[in-house]
Amino acid sequence: MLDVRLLREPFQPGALIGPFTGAHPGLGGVCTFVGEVRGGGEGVEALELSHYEPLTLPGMEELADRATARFGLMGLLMVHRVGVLRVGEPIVCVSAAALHRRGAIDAVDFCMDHLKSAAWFWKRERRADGWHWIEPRPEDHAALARWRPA
Amino acid sequence: MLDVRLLREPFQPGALIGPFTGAHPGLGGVCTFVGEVRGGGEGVEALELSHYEPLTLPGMEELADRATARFGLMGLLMVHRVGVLRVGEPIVCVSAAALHRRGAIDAVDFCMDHLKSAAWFWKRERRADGWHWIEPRPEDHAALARWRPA
Amino acid sequence: MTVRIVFLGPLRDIGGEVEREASAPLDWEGLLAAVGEPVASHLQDARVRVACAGRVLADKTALFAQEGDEVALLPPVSGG
Amino acid sequence: MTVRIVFLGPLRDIGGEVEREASAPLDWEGLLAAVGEPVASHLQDARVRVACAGRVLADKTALFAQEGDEVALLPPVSGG
Repeated sequence: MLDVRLLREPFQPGALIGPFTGAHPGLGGVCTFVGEVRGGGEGVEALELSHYEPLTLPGMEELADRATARFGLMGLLMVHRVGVLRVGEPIVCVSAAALHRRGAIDAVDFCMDHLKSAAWFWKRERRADGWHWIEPRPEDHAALARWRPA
Repeated sequence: MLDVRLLREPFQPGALIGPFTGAHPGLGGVCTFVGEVRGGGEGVEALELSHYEPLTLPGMEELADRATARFGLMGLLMVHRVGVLRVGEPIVCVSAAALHRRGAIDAVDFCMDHLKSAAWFWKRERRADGWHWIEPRPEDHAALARWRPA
Repeated sequence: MTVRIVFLGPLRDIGGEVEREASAPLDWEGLLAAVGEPVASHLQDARVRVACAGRVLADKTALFAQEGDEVALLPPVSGG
Repeated sequence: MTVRIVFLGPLRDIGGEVEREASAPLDWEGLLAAVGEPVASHLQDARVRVACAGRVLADKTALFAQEGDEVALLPPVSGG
């Protein structure tokens, strides 16, 4: 089961992962990553994620297809928020079901690296002094490069 | 929050992960792996996991401490079943909360590799022709070796 | 005025607009002229991509937008 | 009869027992004699570890179990 969604409203990862796992009887393992808007010390009050309708969801669907083929997945759930998010709200949830843990864990790692710095999203943070656009960190680009053929 | 458990009865990972995630406000990401008893083509009817009381839980606690320090985790949940399990029942659940996805994903990978072939569990499967003891596969040992200092 | 130019992410702030229209057909030079400075300078950055009619161009300087096409200006992304 | 020997995992099937008692003190040679064949042969396998009083021995041939100690025979593990 391939379930790729772009959501404009807050979501509860748990409400998606339960049914997703249940949809794959016979699986060996499910790996899930949930990213949330970090709060606390960094002074972030809110996050805005914008996207480009004609590219963003099709790009996520293509990424999901590639991950499914590359890691031999039984199923993949990929959900990404857009709009204004408050601290503590989930931004992204990727869950991969496979016969063995290796494929499930690697698929989540692969999808997150690509969603972070190779998917059509633009992120800005509101701090006390206003909005600031965020670019991927150098380590995000390095993480992405791991998946390229040598 | 460090939550390490050895369970003799079936458990629902979702019921543990929700409260675990909620216990870490300000987190950036949570990675979770759930392993289940594989069914289907392999003819497995049941799985029995045995352990050695004086070593198994203390070993898991030490592993959790090492993972927390190594990956800078905010929290780690590590739950492992023992006893007789039926197809589809969760065997293991590891969930790591961190500021960044890298630490959370790597910590789950690290803990699973160690639980699989360096923790005090013995596994056997019941197939149509009786019980069979399972040893880690060569790829499990290779996976474990990745974490050793070069 | 039949090509729509869409500004994404930080280019929205830099250009001070979300979208604008330009005459078809629109090529690379026409695009640079239509968006003006400082956006035109940013478009020279190799990390800024351009999509036309829903497809990202391998070579943005080969842009040739037809009547009704949407041209998207895509700065470096950051998701997840 | 005051050292308890505990058989784990497949050694339970190989030894045909879950545990047995032996006289204290119990050293490596005493252990091999107490468990008999075929378990004694398996204990020679480097992958089979021995714990005494809740601690895994770095060198199992240095075993020296005292009265009341539990000696565990630990074959290769498989969890998760």
